[in-house]
Amino acid sequence: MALTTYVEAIRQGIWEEMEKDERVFVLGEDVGIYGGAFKVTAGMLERFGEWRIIDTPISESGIVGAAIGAALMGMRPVAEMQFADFISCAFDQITNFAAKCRYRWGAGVPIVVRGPSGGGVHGGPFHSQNPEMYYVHTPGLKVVCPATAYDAKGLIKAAIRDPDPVIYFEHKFLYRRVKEELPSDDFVVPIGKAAIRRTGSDMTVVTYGAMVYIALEAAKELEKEGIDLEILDLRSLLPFDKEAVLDSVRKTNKVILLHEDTRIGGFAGELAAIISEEAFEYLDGPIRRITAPDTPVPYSPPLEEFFLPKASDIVRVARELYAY
Amino acid sequence: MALTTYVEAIRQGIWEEMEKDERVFVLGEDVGIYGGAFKVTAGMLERFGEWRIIDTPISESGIVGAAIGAALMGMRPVAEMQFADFISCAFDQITNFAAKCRYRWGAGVPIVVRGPSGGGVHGGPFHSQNPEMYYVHTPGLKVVCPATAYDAKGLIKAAIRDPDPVIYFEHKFLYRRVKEELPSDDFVVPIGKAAIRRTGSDMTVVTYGAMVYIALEAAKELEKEGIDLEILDLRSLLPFDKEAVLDSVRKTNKVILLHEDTRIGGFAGELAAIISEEAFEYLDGPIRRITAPDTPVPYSPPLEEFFLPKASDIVRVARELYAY
Amino acid sequence: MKVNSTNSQTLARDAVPPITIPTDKTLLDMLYYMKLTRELEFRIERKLYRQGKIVGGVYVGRGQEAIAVGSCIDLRADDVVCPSHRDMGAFLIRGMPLRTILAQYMARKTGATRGKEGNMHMGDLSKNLIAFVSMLGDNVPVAAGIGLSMKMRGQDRVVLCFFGDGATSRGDWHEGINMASVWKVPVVFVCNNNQYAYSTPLERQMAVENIADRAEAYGLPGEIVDGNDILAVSDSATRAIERARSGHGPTLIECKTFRMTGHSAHDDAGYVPPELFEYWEERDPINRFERFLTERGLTTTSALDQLQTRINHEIDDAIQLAEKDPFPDPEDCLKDVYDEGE
Amino acid sequence: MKVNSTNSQTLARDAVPPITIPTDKTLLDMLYYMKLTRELEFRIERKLYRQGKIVGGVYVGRGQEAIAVGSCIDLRADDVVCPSHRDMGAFLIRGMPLRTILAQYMARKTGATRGKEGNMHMGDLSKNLIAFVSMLGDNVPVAAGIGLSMKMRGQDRVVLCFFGDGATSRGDWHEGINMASVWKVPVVFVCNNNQYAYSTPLERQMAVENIADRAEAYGLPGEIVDGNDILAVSDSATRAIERARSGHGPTLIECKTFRMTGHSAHDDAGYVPPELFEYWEERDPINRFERFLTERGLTTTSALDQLQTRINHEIDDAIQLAEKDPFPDPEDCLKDVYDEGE
Ligand SMILES: Cc1ncc(C[n+]2csc(CCOP(=O)(O)OP(=O)(O)O)c2C)c(N)n1
Ligand SMILES: Cc1ncc(C[n+]2csc(CCOP(=O)(O)OP(=O)(O)O)c2C)c(N)n1
Ligand SMILES: [Mg+2]
Ligand SMILES: [Mg+2]
Repeated sequence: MALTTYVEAIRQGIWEEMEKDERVFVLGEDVGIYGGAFKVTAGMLERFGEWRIIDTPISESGIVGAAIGAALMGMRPVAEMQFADFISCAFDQITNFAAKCRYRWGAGVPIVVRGPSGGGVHGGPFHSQNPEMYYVHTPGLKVVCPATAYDAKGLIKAAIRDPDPVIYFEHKFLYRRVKEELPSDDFVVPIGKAAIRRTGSDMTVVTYGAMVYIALEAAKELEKEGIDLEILDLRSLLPFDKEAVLDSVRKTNKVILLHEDTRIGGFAGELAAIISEEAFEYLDGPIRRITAPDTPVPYSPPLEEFFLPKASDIVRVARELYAY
Repeated sequence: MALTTYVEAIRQGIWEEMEKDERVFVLGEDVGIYGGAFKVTAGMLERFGEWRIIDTPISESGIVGAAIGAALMGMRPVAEMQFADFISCAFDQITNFAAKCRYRWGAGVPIVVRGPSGGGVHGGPFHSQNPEMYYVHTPGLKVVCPATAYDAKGLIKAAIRDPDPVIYFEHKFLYRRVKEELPSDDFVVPIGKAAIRRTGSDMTVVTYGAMVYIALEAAKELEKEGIDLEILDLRSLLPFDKEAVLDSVRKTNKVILLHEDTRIGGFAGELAAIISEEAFEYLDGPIRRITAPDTPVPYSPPLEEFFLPKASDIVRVARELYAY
Repeated sequence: MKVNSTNSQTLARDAVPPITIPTDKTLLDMLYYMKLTRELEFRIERKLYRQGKIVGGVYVGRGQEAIAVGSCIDLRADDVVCPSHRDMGAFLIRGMPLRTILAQYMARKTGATRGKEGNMHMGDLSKNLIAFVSMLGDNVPVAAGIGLSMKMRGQDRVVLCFFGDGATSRGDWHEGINMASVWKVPVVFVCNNNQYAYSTPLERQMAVENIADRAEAYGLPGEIVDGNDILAVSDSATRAIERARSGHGPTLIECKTFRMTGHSAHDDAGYVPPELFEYWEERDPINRFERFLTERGLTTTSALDQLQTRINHEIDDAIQLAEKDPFPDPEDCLKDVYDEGE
Repeated sequence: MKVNSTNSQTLARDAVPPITIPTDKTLLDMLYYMKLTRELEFRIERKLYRQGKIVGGVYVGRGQEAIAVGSCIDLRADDVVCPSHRDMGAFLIRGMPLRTILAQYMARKTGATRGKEGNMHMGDLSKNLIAFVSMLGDNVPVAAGIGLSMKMRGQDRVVLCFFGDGATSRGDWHEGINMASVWKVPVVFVCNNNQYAYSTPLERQMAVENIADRAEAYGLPGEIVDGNDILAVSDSATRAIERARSGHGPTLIECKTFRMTGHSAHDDAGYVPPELFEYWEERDPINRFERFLTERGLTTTSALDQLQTRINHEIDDAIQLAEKDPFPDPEDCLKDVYDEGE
C-alpha cells in the first residue's frame, strides 16, 4: 500500500467528512482554486463546489465569526488559517464567542479552526509560531496537535464530528516529512487520548507535535548508553490524557517535559503542576523541562536552530536526570 | 494623612508621570469628558487637554496599534481597555506588533496597556476575566498585577517609564475596597520584584492580585491552629521574582500556588515547574494549586462564589499539606 | 442619502417608495410590544435596579423601542435575530417570556441563561435568538455566517443583526459586513444610531455624518430611517427583508434615534447637553405612534390606559414569579463548558 | 471616482489638476530607483532564490515599482514610511544599503534585522522606516498613531502607509483608517491594488469596484491613480503629502497595478488568466517611463544601457559582500527580547 503524508492525511480526513456529511464545509483564504497555501484543500473546489469550499477575504476574525454563525445553524465549518500565526487576529472570536457560547446559553459551536504551526522552515517570527497555549488556557475549547499521519487524519475527523470548538494545529515541518500507511476504513482518533510512542523504563518524555521525533531520536542515542526512555505523545492538549501521563510517571519515576513552544506559560508548566500534585511521591528526581527559550521565533538558520529543542538537549538532560 | 484608594493610586501615578514627562499621554474609550468607566482618568482632560487625553472610537486593536505608532516616535502612550476582557480584541497588535518589535528590528515599544480585570462584582463572562496568562506567555511583554494601592501607583509609574510594552492588570474588586496611606514622594515599584505580605514558617502561599487578601484571611484563620503561612505577593508575573519564590519555598518546604485565573495553563503551572526544577529537594510535600475552575466566569452570585477561590479553600488545602 | 420617515420635515419623500402601512392587527401589536418594552425596561432600570434586585449592570433602550419592534414584527419564526444590548423588543416579539427575562436580570436558575450570563446576554436557539457577546461588533461576522448557512442550503430565511453606532468602529464589523456583501447573503444589518457610544458622541467616532454612508464602501444598499418612527422602520425593514429573502443580498439600515438614559443604570449622562434630551423627548416613538393610531381611530385614551394596565399586570405577575425563582446551584458553575451528551 | 493617469485613454482629466512634472533630476532619480528595484528583486527572486541562497520566502513587487518610488521620492528625511511587502523602492529611496538588504534576505548578521527577521520585514528607526509585520493591515493603526504623535507635537511631518488590496479586508485596516480620519492626522494611505490577494481576485474580496470607493465611508478623500504611471503616482502623492503636511488630514490613494509574478517565489500564478499578464506587460511602468524620458530628451538608449550596467555592478558588488557576511551567532537568539540598557 502507498504511504500517505501528514498533509495528505489531513486532506483525506476533511474530504471524507465532507463526503459523508453535507453540513461540513471549508472556508479560508485561498482554499478554493489554489487549494490552500499548503494544498490541504487541493481538488476540493472541483469536487464540492464553491459553496462548500469558500475563498474568503483576508479577515481571520470574520472567518471564525462566520464559521460560528454557520455552526449555530447546524453546519460543521472547518476554517483554515493560512498560517497558525494569523489565528491571533481571530483570538477574540475564538476565545469569547466560540469558547463561551455553550456555557453562556447552551448553544454549541461545532467549528474546527485549523492551520499550520511550528518552526524549522526558517519562516521567522510570523510563520513559525506555536500558539497552542493561548487556546489551551481557554475553557470551552479543545486543542489538538497531531504528530503522525494517522493521528492527523483521525484527529481532523474527530474534530469535525466534535460538538464543541476544536483548534487543530498541524505542524508544517511534518507536512511532507512524515508518512505512513493508513488503514482504508473510516477511523477517528479520540480527542483527549495520548499514545505511547516508545515503551521504556528509566524515564518518561511527555511531548507532542514535531518534538515526538526529536524525542525518538534522543531515545535511540540514549539506548546505546542503557538509558531507556518512554515517550508519550499527548496528541491532544485540551483535554489531555492525564491518566496516561500519571501512569507513565508512576512507572518510570522520572520525567522530562518537552515542547517546541516557549517556556513561560507553556504546556510543560501545566504538566509539572499535575505531576507534582498527583504523583509527587513517585518522583525520584526533579521534573525537567525542555522547551524553546522565551523569545520570538528567529529567522536566520543558526538562530532558529538554537531556538528549537534538539535531540542533544534531551540526551543531556536525560543523562543528568538518570544520574540524579 | 488621608488614605488613598487603589483606583485613585493609579490615577495619581498616571497624573504624576504626565506632569513630569510630556511624552506621556492617555488614549482609550470614554477616558476624556467621562474620565473613564471607572474614573481612572477623571479630571485629566481639564488638566492636560484633548490631545493628551484622547477619546477613541471603539477600536481596541486600533487603540493599541496607534499607541505602538506613537511609541515608535518616542511617545509614552498609556492605552486604556474599558474592561480587561476587551484586550482580547487587541491581542494581535499586542502579541505580534508590540511584543516582537524590539527583537525583530531593534525598535522598542514603550506602551502601557491597562484595564480592569477580575471578578467578584457579578460582571459575568465578559466583565470579569483574568487575561494575564495570554500575555505572560508572550516573550517581549511585561505583565504586572498590583494588589495594593502602593503597588498600583508604583507599578503604573514603573510601567510608564519602562522601555518595553507593559500590560497592567488592575483588579476592579480592589478599586475602592483597598486603601492605604501613600508616601508623598515620587516612588516606583520595580517590575519583577515580589513582596512578602506575611512572614511564616510552615508553608508558602504564592499569589497575586485580589487573592492576596484571601490568603491573608486564611492565614489569620490558620494561625489559630498553629499553622503559620508565608504569603508572597508576586506583583509582577513577567518577569517574575523567581528568587523570592525559591527562597521562600526553600525556607518553608511546602507551597500553595493560588490565583483567581482558571487552572489549566494558569500561572501556577509555571511556578510548579520552576519549583520542581529548582527546589525539588527542598519540598516536603506536593505542590498544591488553588485556582478558579476551568469555566468562563459565571454571573449569578452563587455560581461566581463557587468559581472564585475562597479563604476556606486555602484553609482546607493548608491543613492537608500541613499534615502531609 | 435620503431619510425614510413619516415626518415630512425630515423627509426626502422621493428617496424611498411611499411608506406601506401594515395591517391594523400588526399596528396594534407594534404598540403593545413598544409599550411592553418601555414598561419592562422602566421596571428593570428605575425600580428593580434601585431596589437592589438586579444583579450586575443594566442597559436599556428607552426611546429606541421602535427599532427592534418595527424591524422584528414581520419576521418569520424561522428567521434569525442577533440583538444587541438595547433591543429588548426583539426578545419579546420572539416570545421570550417576561418571567424568563426578569429571572435573567435577577440571576435566577430560570433565567434565559440559567444564571450563567447577565442582562441582555440572552439567547435561545429554539427561538432563533442569538445571544450577544459584550465585544461590540462580534455579532456581525456571526450574522454573515448565519446568512451563509442559509444561502448554502437554499433556504429562504433571513437574519436581522443589530448593533449601535459605536460598534461600527470595530474591525469585526468591517470584516463581517464585507463578507456578507461579497457573499450576498440574506442579512439585514440594523444600526441603532443613538448618537453616542457611552459618553462619546458621533463626531469622535467617525468623520462621516451617517452610518449609512459606510454602506457604499461595501457595495450594499444603505438607508437612513427615522428610528423613532415605527412605520418608517418597519417599512424599510420589510423591504430589506424581502430583498434578502429573494436572494438580493444584505442591506444596511441606519435608524437615527437617541438614548434617553445614561449608558447604563449608574450613568447620569451628564455629558449629554440637556437640549438633546428635550429635542428627542418630543419625538418619543411611543407618543408619536399613539397619536397616529388615535388619529386613525385604532385606539383611544381609555384603550391606551387599559393596555397600560394590562402590561403592568403582566409585568407585575412576572416579577412576582421571578422573584420567587431559585438561584442556580453553586455546582452548576462546572456544567456545560462542553457538551455533556444526552 | 476619477483616475489620475497620463494615459489619456484611461484618464478623466477633469477629475484632478493637470499632472505636475517633477524636475529633471527627480525624474532621473525615479528611473534609477525603479530600475534598481526591478533588478534587485529580479536577482533575489529569479537568481539567488533559485540558487538556494535566500532563506525563507520571497515576495516581490515586479510591475509595481512606480508606486513606492513615485510616492516616496519627494518625502523629507523626517517623514515616516510604513512599507508593505512589495515596496522595495521605499527602502532604497530611504537609503537602506543594497548590502544590508541582501544580507537580510540571506539571513546574515549584517542584514537589516541581524538575522532575526526575513525578507521585507525590515525597518530602521534612524531612517524612519517602520518594519512590516506579516499580519496584513496591522500597520494601518500604527501609521495612524505615528501621525497622531506628529499632530500632538505640532510637527509638520507626514507618514506614508502602504498596503495591498487584500489588506483592506482586515479589521485593523478599518479601525486605523477611521481613527486617522477622525483625528485628521497627517497620513497618506497608499494601496497597491494589484488585483489579487494571493490567488483571490478582487471580486471575491469586496463587492465594490475600487478601493478608493471605501474612502467615503471614512470621510477622507480617495483618489484612483494609474499605478503603473509614475508621474501620476508622484503627482497624487505630492498633493496628498502636502495636504497632510498642512494639517488637512489623511488621504487614501489607490494605485491600480498588477502583480507580474506569483504571490511568492514558489507560486506560478496558474490561477491568473494569461491575458491579464499580457495586458499589464504592455503597461510596464519602467518601459513606459523610459519612453517618456526619451521623448523628453532626458535619456537615450545608450544612457539607459549605461544605467543598467551601473545598477548591475552595484548589485553585483553588494551580493558579493553580503554573501561573505557572517551568519548571526546562535546565542544572539536570546538577545534583544527586552531593552538591555546601554
Ligand atoms: C469591544 C468592546 N469595547 C468596549 C466595550 C464597552 N462598551 C459597552 S457599550 C459601549 C458603547 C457602545 O456604543 P454603541 O455601539 O453606540 O451602542 P449603544 O450603547 O449606544 O447602544 C462600550 C464602549 C464593549 N462592550 N466592547
Ligand atoms: C492577517 C493575515 N492573513 C493572511 C496572511 C497571508 N498572506 C500573506 S500575503 C497575502 C495576500 C495579500 O494580498 P494583498 O494585501 O492584496 O497584497 P499583495 O500580496 O497582493 O501585494 C496573504 C493572504 C497574512 N500575511 N496576514
Ligand atoms: Mg450608540
Ligand atoms: Mg494584492
